[in-house]
Amino acid sequence: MADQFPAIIVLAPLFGALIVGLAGSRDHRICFPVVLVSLAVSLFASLGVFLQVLQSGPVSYFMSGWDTEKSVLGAGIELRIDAINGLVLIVIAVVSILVSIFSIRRAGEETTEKTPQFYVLFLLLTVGIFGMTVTNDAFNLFVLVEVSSLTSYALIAMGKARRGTMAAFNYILMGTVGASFYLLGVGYLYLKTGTLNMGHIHEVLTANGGEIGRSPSVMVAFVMILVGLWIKMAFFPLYGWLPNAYSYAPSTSGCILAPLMTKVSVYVMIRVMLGVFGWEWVFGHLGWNHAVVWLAVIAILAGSVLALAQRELKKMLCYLIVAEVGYMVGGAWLADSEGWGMTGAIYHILADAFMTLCLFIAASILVKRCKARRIEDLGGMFKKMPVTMTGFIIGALAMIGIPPTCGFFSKFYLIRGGIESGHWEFVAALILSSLINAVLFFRIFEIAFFGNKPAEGHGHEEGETSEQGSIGEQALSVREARLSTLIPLLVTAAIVILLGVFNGPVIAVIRSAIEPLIAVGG
Amino acid sequence: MTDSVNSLLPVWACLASLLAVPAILIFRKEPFLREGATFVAGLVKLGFVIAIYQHVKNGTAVECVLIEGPLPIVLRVDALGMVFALVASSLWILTSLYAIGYMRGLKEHSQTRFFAFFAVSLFATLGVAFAGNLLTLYLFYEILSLSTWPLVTHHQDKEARSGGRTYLAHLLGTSVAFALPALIFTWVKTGSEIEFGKAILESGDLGPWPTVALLLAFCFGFSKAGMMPFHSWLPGAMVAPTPVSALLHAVAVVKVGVFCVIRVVTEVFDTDLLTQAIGALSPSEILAWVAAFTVLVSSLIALTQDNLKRRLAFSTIGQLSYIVLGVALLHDLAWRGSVLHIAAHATGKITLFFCAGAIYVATGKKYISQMRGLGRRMPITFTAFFIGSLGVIGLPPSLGLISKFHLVLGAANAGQIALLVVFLISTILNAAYFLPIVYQAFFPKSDEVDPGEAGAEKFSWHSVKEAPWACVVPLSITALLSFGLFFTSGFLQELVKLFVASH
Amino acid sequence: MKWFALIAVVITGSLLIYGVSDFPDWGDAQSPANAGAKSSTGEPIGESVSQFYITETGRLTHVPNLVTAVLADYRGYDTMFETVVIFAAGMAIFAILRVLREDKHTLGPPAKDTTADGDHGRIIVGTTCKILIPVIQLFSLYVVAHGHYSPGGGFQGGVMLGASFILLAVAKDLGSALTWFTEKRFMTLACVGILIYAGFGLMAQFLQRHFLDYGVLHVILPKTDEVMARSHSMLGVEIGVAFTVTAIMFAIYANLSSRGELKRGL
Amino acid sequence: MIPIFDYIILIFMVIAAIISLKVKDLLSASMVFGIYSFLICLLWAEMGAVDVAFTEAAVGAGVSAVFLIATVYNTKRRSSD
Amino acid sequence: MKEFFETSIEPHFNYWVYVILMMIGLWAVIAKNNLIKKLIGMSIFQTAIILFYVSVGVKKGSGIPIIPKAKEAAAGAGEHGAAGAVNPDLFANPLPHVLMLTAIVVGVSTLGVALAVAQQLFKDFGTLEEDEILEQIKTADKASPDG
Repeated sequence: MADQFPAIIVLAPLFGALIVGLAGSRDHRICFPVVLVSLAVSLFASLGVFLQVLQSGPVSYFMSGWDTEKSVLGAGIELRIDAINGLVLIVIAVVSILVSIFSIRRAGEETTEKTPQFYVLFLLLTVGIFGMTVTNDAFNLFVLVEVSSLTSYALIAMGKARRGTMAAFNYILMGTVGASFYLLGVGYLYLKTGTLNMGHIHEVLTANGGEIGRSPSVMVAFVMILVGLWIKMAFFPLYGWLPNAYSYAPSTSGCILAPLMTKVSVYVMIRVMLGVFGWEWVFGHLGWNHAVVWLAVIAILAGSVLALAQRELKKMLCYLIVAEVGYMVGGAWLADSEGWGMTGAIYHILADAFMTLCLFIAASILVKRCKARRIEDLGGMFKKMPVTMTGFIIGALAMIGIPPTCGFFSKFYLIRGGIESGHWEFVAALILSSLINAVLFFRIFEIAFFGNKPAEGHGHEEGETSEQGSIGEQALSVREARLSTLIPLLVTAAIVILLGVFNGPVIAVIRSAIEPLIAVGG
Repeated sequence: MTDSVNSLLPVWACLASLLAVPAILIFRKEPFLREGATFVAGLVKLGFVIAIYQHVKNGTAVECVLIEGPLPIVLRVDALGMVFALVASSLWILTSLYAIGYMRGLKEHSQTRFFAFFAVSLFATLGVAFAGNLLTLYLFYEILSLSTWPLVTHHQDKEARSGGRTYLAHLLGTSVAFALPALIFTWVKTGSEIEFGKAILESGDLGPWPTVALLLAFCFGFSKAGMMPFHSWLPGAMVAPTPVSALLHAVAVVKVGVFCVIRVVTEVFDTDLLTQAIGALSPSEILAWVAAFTVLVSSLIALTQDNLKRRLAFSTIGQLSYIVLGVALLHDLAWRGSVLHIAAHATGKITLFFCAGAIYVATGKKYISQMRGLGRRMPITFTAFFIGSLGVIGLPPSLGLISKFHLVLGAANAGQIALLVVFLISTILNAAYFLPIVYQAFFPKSDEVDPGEAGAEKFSWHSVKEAPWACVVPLSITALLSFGLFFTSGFLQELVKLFVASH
Repeated sequence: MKWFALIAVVITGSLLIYGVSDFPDWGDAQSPANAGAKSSTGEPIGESVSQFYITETGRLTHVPNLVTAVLADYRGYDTMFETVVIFAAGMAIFAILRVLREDKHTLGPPAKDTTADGDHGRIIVGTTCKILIPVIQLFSLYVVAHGHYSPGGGFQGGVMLGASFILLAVAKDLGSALTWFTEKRFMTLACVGILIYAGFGLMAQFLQRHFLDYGVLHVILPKTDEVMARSHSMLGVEIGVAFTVTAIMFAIYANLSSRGELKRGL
Repeated sequence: MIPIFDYIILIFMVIAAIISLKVKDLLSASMVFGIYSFLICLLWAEMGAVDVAFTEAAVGAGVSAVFLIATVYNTKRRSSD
Repeated sequence: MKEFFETSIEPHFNYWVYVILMMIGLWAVIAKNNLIKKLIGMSIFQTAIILFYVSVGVKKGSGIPIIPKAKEAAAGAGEHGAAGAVNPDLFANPLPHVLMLTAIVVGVSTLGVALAVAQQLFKDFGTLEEDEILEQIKTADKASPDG
């Protein structure tokens, strides 16, 4: 059983999707339990395989049994799990379970009788994301990228907002071009190395003093793969599809896509950088780290500033995602000799997934409950929806980087990387974006606390009887959200804090995983 | 170096007030139980602090590692933290008592929220006092900034909004922009070493200019200390209800700022680093002159303020810089004076704020020019005000005398005559902006005992009585405390000696 | 936009051409892709996957068509997800386009040429289709089943089978194609197809092997050894693929041509 | 293998691609796209990739073109570019 | 002339054409205004990549990657002497073909979904010209930012 875990992680949601597809349309009520059970199985398997990795190092699983004894390396498809993607897997499983709980009633309301299809797509999306994370085959990665992309196009276009449909169309074009670039890059690599297995490619590229690695087409391959992934993760100049797509999608879709898609793409980029090309090749031979870090700096600043210009809550969050992607890409490219930037970037993948989830769930509740799409509509929300706002605050504080949330610690390690590698512009950008985030979120808190137009002169009211206050202009009928949406919100908020407080062990795991990768390059 | 024992006591001392929050929320419909919870928590907290004191007075630090790892979270109580913890936890009880009287007297809204965040901010204050490394210090510092924001903006009106904005923009902005990079830089520079207990940055680690930059980044980053030019949040935060102002300006927030500065100067930098020469000055002297500038300018501004609370606010800015200045002198006696001044200023200033609040509750007056003759109607309040101002000016009989005496001696022994003069001038200024208030309150010219300007509402002096007992009792106690500590300051001095000896 | 496009095209194009400049010659049998990577001294680095496929497939799987063997066995995991992509596309189109309730906003029927002339043409087309469709379907089944020996397999056969239904819908109308091939049926068929595929993999797992390791299925398949079990299982998964592809191709067409109403098509 | 045959197909493919993007009538564009797919399918058969050619014939020249036509039929036939 | 052709053009001609096709597709995706045209461009873009992959797997003078039982024996006996061994140079590389089967299928799936979205857009906006759609969105933005 235990040796099948790597396959089960991916297969459990797949079978779940099939069951929902077969039986869901007969009775919508079976959808949710199936989703939950299959994701729980995935989570269990991820935890199991993660423990194996911690005990005995990276785990390989050869699909169809074509391992190196029976055949040559790369004949079959290999799944490979090390400590880093073990962590990412757990995050994906937890996030998707939380979102599925969030969607219990939401999905039905937002998808008008297409609930089973929604859940099929939802599960296939997780299949794609899990698959992208575990696979060690460059082409298989492409197929799974397409699984996740196709489902996310549909999840976005399912919404009723017509702007969401247009955004989905742009996303299809951009996403397809991105995936095609990736495919092309893999093709160039295949042409030069004759294999698709990531480990094998790395072996070929570094063999004999890295002579094959120095050829121009390998460089072009890297650029193509990188650009393809940058489109997928909405890195700065290529982010155009993201804000509208995520903000006008149905809230359940937005909640699963925003935390996972960009982060997993970043993970894939890191995996390609370290696992396929290798530290030495990327930072030693290519040596573009300065340019990319500058690009990341621009991404961070542009994302933050554009977020500042938004009047709609969800769009603002989407631009923050663009900034956060800049954090991660920049961190991964800092190339300080001890890999602190890389550590920070990987930790930020985990942290940002939960931060984003927290904010998106809270924002979805607010948008739905009080029809408050714009920030100005949030007046008096602290009074009306204290629990939701608590979740929102925790997510926001994590975004700003206030201890003890995880956002603080990831920033901490990223800044350390920036200092050690001498990229002061990156440090400055991180701090500036923290400040901008602070302005952004406190603008919201202020509105939520004071109401849109604060009362002239404070009221000394009759004790507790007028606890409701005179601040809100909204109808007082707005009440706290329902439990099925609050539970995931609060759990996420708790994770945001716990992940921050217990960053030590997580960082230790990440460090132990990336130290050998750095050492190989020297 | 002192010994240390492992104990969970610091954790409980911190948590005592945090655990009161659920109780406060549960009893939101029962004001008596709610405030009861606050009190119980306060007493429990004080009890824990005193229990820790039993260890600390023998020169043993109490330590508790909450989270291990490259970024550990550690609580560690030494003598310096103890002084601050004693001040904060004892004054919290009085402030709560006062808050009850004040809030009920004015029938304020959202009292539950008020008490809840009050408790949270005390949790954070003790956290800062007990922080065992820079990261923990920063963590609780930020929690404090955030948890006091709803208190500052309690009134939820326009004024509160702009005051709150200034407040957060300064505190959060500077801490993220200066303190955080400085913290991370220190962490990187020393290879993940941020524990307090010995100097984090040893001599030779940094050149003179980076030292200055780092020192100023820390000191401006912890802008709760109110050093110019990052001081303007303090007067802005005056929009808060008076108990909050008392808490902010006397106990928790500003003292946390100077406490952080003391920690940084004494624990982060080796003395050698701070005395490297840059031209004619050394890093510590640069800090000292920034502080001296703040002292003088803020005292002068205070003279011109008519709003009592604003005058108190500028006075606070000056007094805080005394403490910073004392620390920057890098002399044993001056350090002792600085730490003692935390306690001295806390008791004195809290009395003054309580009085200002009591006057407002009783009469609705905010401006000094309107208070002529009021002392005859509210004798207890104004007597307390007098005692409090003695403490802040540094006249006998008050703890302020002892602390200022040490500061001045320290300046003299350190050979900084110019700074000595600054101390003296500012003391005169202090007297100049406090004593006339008292004088006018008790000895008004007869024609001035008249209602305010034309058009103002009719105001009868004869109906004025003392504020409710819940206001008057605490301010009497703090006044007595300020007075009494002059005679019984022995235990504080012992602690301070321990602190100085450990460096 | 045009300028931006021009810049993007020029930059990408020149980059790609730059990469091309150091490609091995077209059709070189000894290129790394075809014969494995070699160092400058001619030492092979690792073994060549392609050569392994060509030389060993006959022995290991007993399937002459290498493409089918690689598709359904060596890279069977890929192919399963390829099927999942199709399935996802079908679900996606249903989710986006399908109109479940009568919606007032839908536009009227497309302007359709219903003159006698059109009807006249319809008879010829209809008759041709009546003859042609069974032939196509028969051939597509052959393609599916004979994928081991000749070009073809689940995808090609499935697409053709789906196309035959599309042809029926084009020739008569969508409604008559849907009378037999109802939405419920084709959606179920799509699920069943992947279920068959993944089921083969799962069976191997139950027999203590890795996912999709068909060799072990000789335990349950009668009269087979490891090699023949692979060959037979490949046929099984190809049938699964064909099911899904057939169903989804038709589903996509049905939704696209009727704007999701599934009433009348083109 | 006749290289010249290869080249002719390749050149025709480029021409077909350009035409299908230039024609303003979307129905014709779809048809030309079908022709393009058919050409590419010929090319692959000639390169020895029979399975790919077979698939492209069924998918590219057949189903894709039908999908395009179905959409064009349900929307607008004219395009501005 | 012939020599020039064989040394300079022939070795990479396929690759050049694939780049040209790909750029045509990319141009259309970015610059065309009509959404259907964009999708046709996208398909051309994808087929160009398929062309590239298939070109990679070509071996001059090789046959299709199907090894009939009889031929297998003959090939083995003729070239290597060891019975059953196959000369890999005689058969085209099957791996790119497999990969491209997948890519074709992915391409048609994407096209299908994209067309569905395009139809949905036509339902919402009544047009498939990008500039008109953006214009409508802009107008709606001014009226009310929701939806």
